[in-house]
Amino acid sequence: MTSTSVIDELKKTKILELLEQGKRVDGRALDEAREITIETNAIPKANGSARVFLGDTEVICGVKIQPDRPFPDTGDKGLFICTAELLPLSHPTVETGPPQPPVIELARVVDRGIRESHMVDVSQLVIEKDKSVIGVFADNVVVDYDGNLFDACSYAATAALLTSKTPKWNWTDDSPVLAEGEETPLPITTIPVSVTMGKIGNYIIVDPNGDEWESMDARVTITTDSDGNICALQKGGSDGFTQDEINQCGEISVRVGAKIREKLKEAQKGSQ
Amino acid sequence: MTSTSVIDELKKTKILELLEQGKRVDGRALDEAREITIETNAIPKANGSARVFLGDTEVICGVKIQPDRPFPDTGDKGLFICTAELLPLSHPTVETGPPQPPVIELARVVDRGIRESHMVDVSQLVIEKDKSVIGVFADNVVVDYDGNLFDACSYAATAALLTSKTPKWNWTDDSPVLAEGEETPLPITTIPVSVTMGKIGNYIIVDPNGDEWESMDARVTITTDSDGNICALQKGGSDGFTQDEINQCGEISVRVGAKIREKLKEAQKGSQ
Amino acid sequence: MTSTSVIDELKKTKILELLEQGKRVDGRALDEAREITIETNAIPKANGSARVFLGDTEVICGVKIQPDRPFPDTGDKGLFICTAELLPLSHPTVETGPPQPPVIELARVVDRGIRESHMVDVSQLVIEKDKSVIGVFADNVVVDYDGNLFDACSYAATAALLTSKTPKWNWTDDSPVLAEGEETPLPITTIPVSVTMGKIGNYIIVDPNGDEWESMDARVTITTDSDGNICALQKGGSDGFTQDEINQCGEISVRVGAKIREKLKEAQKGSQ
Amino acid sequence: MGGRDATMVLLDENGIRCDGRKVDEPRRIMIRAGGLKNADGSAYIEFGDNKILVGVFGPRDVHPKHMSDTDTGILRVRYHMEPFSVGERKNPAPSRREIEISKVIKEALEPAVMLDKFPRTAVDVFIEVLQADGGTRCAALTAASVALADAGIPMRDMVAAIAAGKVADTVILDVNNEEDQAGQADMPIGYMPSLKKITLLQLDGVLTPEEYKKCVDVGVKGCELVYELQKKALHDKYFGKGDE
Amino acid sequence: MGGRDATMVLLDENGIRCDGRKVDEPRRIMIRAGGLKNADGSAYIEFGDNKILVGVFGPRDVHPKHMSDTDTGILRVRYHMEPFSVGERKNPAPSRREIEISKVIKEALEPAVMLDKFPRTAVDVFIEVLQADGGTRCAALTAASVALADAGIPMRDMVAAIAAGKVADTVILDVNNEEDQAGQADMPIGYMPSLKKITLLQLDGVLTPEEYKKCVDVGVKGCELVYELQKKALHDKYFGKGDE
Amino acid sequence: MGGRDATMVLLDENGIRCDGRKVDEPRRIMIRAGGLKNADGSAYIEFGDNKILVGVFGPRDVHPKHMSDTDTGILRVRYHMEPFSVGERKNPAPSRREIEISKVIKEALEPAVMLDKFPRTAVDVFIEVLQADGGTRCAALTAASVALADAGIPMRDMVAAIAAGKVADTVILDVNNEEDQAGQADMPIGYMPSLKKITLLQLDGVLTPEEYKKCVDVGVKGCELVYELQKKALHDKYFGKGDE
Repeated sequence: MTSTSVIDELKKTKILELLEQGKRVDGRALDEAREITIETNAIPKANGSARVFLGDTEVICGVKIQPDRPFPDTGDKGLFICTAELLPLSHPTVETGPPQPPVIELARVVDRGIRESHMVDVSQLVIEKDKSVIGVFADNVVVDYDGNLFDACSYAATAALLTSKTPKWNWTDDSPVLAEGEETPLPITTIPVSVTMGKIGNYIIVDPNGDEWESMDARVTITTDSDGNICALQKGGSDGFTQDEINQCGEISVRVGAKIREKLKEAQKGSQ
Repeated sequence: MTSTSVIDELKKTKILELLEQGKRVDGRALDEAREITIETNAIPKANGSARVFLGDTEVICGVKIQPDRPFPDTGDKGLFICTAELLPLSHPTVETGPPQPPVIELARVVDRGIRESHMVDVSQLVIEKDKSVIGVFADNVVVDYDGNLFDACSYAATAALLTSKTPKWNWTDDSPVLAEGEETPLPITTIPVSVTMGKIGNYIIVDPNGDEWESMDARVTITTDSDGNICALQKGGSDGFTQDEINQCGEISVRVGAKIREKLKEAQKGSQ
Repeated sequence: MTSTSVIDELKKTKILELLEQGKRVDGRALDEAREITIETNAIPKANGSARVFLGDTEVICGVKIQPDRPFPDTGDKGLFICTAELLPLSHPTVETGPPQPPVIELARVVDRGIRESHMVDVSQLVIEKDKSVIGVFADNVVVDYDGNLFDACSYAATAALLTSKTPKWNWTDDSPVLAEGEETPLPITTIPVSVTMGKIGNYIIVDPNGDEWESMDARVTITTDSDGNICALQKGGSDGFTQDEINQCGEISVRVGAKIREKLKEAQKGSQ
Repeated sequence: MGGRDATMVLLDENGIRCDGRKVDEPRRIMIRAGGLKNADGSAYIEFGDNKILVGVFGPRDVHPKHMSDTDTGILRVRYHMEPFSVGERKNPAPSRREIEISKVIKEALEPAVMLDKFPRTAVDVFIEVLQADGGTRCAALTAASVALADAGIPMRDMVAAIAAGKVADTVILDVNNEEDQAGQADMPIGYMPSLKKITLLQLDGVLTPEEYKKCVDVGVKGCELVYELQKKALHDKYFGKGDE
Repeated sequence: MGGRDATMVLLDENGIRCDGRKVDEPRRIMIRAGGLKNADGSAYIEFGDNKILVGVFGPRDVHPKHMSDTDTGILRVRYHMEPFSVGERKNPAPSRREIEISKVIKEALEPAVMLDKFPRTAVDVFIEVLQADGGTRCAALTAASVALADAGIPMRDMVAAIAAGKVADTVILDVNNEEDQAGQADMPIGYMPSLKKITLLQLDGVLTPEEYKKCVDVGVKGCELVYELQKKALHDKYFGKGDE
Repeated sequence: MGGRDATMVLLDENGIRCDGRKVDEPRRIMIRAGGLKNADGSAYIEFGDNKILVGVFGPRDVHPKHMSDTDTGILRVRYHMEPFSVGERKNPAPSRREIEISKVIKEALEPAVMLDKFPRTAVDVFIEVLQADGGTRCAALTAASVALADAGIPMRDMVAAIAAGKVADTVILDVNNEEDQAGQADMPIGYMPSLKKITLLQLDGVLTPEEYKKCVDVGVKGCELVYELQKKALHDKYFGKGDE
């Protein structure tokens, strides 16, 4: 998805021409995300799950919650791990095999946005200190690709976590034993929202779709929390931003993020 | 071993012509396996071993029996694992490197045939419940290739298991300690026999040799146990079977399997 | 670094012509190593370290000392592991990716030379028998390549080990607990010195530089200990040695090794 | 299949199975043709609690070139389970089981696809198991046939698939997860109903020769039921549900 | 960043940090251009206790050929940590963290390198972290710019880098390891001072919108300091230290 | 070699070793030329309790092409141990030890093979250790020479191999597994008796300079014994055992 061809060049020219008139290829405002559809409990046998459509990009996230060993130096904390994978059916250019650097970056940025917001209070996920903790695994799979996987995966993971049920384990005979029927929601402290902005020419656009993604000069993904604070950021792409642009992106992320957070809250309520 | 060339085409035509006259390239009846030679104790330092010739296909199986940790959910059972590997000296087309899908299938089908017959009673292979069990590893290596590795590996593993000696371990100080000189045979409940049949045109042939293997449209491997029951089956190849053919293959596998089982019993007796 | 070209051939011819006159390309005597510069404590946060220049070959070794689990059958011994890696910035021909056979051989020969001399007395590196021991990891990285990595890595590792500080761990509550401020030198019994000799035509030369390395017919690396005994040897390259040559190489390794051992002792003193 | 210890009643005195089905009754099956936007063809199946998505690309060029065949097209199949699709989170690396099932499904589809119609090229079938509940390979093969048809790949027939099996000494149709774990035998069957050919067949577990024949027969009949649902799914997509 | 529990005093009542620095004071920075014999260009940096070596090769041919681009040169970057560079010995296999940082640094350097001047070829940047102490990516990016210049690669500008951050509710410059572990936020910034463009930017940790702007500002000013040291290092190599 | 603690008597007062041999006595050696049907050449050796099979293919084309050499043929050697060949079951993945031994054996064979007679092509030597008992690399090299000759590869000489060593302060010939584990030194030697060249030499363990020379001498003499058995094996195959 990074090759440049004559058609790509024409596409970029067209996109830029429209931007100069304040317009986008799909008619959105520059700071407008595509329509977001969130379907929770898409995988009923998982502890939590969500299917998210961000325009024509589609992601499914399943959450598995199970006992695990703590890291040696943090025996008083549970584990939280978020991954992302591009399924080969999501786009003709996706190849099978070990994940390439762009997918590794995707997974790490999505993980970090949620982790740095302290959304899941891992200190409450301890079965027996230093011996056994609860691990929360939020695995995203991309089912259809039309740009901006950062946000689509982040929303899917967040929605899946917001609606997850945590089983209870007791520490018996040196091993964790499942206490049937005692499920509670995950300990959630905030709702992180990722907003990805692309830079094309001198224009900043929110939530670039597939064509815009190929035409971007640079991008930045900013995650904000429920307090309207900024908790994670990742710049990417082969160009730079001015200091003013970075400040402007910060403002956009707070403003647009607040709207999207309401959608995530609705999805959470809808699943109860 | 899957490429098609002009010579392969001529070979297939010749094989088909002969089959129409009820004959095979090497003079066998359609339901006749090649000569089977079984040499047990080929690797004296292993716990059990066998070298098997099935016509010009040659396989060596070595069995290693050693303490291991049980799987978490089956702490009252020992382990049984059977593998298969094509050594590069077995044929000019074999490549080194990680096993390719056909070899993975081979290993899994051979393992499953023996496992599903419950030949080795793994419930008797426990040193200390939930903590330490006995692992039985039957590793096949193909030394010379002339078709039908499924059966050759299966016979080699079965013969090696039938003649294996199991050491005894006592559970002392939280670890398994070898009790010198107390060897017993493995707990064996039945003798599985794998019979592989190829379909060429509308003919079903038992134990295809190398040339026949390349010319097959489809194949089926059926394992039967000492009671004459069918305990595992794997269809392969790029064509299908009619329901009648599948029923016929079932009958052949019971009948031919019974004869081959006698050879395996002889090999077991011969080694005592 | 193994390709042959016209220029390589010319180089070899020139080197041979000079050798016939008793001379080397850089003016050294045949049994003379290049200048050795040893800078200890190059990586202050490691437990020991050294940067070694052998002519224009440069190697950095860092030693990490940390608690580890013993091997099952040697619960009364600590671990000693020495590795070597060619960094891609050391030469334009080095490729990233898993180590190739020449680098695996390099690492194993350097490790074995030190291990077989019993330089580090691993019996003194036990925290709790069978449960916890001290692991000593000496990792070499090649920073600039100009031939003879065997000796350069060996000197770097030896100098780093000679100047390493070992923390103390107490066995408390079934785990090793660091005793702050109680550092001692590693238990060292001897100083191994590796001497690599190349054979070009019928000439034996000590410490081949990059051009000589490409022109060699064969090589031998011999490690001697502080008693002047020979404790490890590795022959390499696509030609052989006569018995006389092998005897002669043994003598050279003792004689040249003794001189180099003094340099290592100086480096050790200098760091105290 | 490991331990077949029957800790639950797999078949009660009225011939009713642990999930309320009769012995010859399949689970609820829902097939949708299409759905993915980037794939050339796709299908989604719910087969009991199995949820499986299949995308097809091709015919398209093969890289590297020497993997292609000048005489025929090639079919490539990847069967893959999501980490969250099974009880305990699955390691994302492809398991040996997944590699074997990919090969078995590929060889089950090949007789149905007119590979000679697209020489030098490849058709890729990507199977994603979103939720697994016993019988994933049959559900996957069923959906893959629909996805191939949806992609317009020329086909001789579709392969329909379902498992026969044995619990409580009785031959049953469509083995679910509990029956696979605690039952006596599982026999997945893939069948082309028009061409009357079995293209996938496996068996784990002990059957008498009579039971063996009965299982094959029950399985083939089950495939004919599944086949109707495959055709309906394609009909619904291309001619609309209103035609019903 | 995990646990941000402040077990040490990160900022005392006099505004002095745990290592004695003021809030806007960078650590000791020493940059040397050149040094490696086989590389086409190289640099060595000590940035606090970070010790990092960078070697550059190219422009040179690309293998395999199809990875090259007929319109432009390509930049390849590998960020790699030695096993002995961190507290507990690092496994030699490349971690996902190293792969991500390689990509981030590559994209931070691309705007500075005139890739269109060497079509069909590649420039390789090999970064070796010998000793790590917080802020390795900024130190690495700073040294990589110098090494590229030392190799004579045509450039629009150099990228200077340093982290801003937050400890004890105060915005600081140049986050060290303890501040990264126990502090509230870490924001690495890479900046081209002549072109006034931010080419690397990341953030871990919580900032109010005001703190966010302040961090960016403090970081950009810090990069301008680092830039002077980069230019001095090249000057020292090519015109000698005597010119000072 | 790890712990060399002598828990057994390696050499008794009569100069007899733990397995009943005299100090200069090799183990029982049986070599068979040929045996494999698909390989171009092969050999099987029993060297004490070592059982090793070698198959040779070639000269044959090299894939990918750029790995071949227009001036000379190339020799490729793989030394591989079966999972069941050693005390504790060996992991099937190639170990670093196996990779090193493959390289050492390759370089020991190269001086014997007239590689320049088959430019652009490769000869593959596949060594399979079925049962290991100390000294596998010498037994493997010995058998590989016979297999190369059996394949009709043009050779200058054969390489014969055996280990010298030291137990109880005495130089011995042909180190077995116990002597390797508990003894003082192990020196595998590969030697071309006609060309009088040592092509494999390694040493683990401590020797005085005098012992070093003696080991080399004992080893070379041992190789001459092995050489006779190699020639006999080829003679037996090509001219029959009746000629003896």
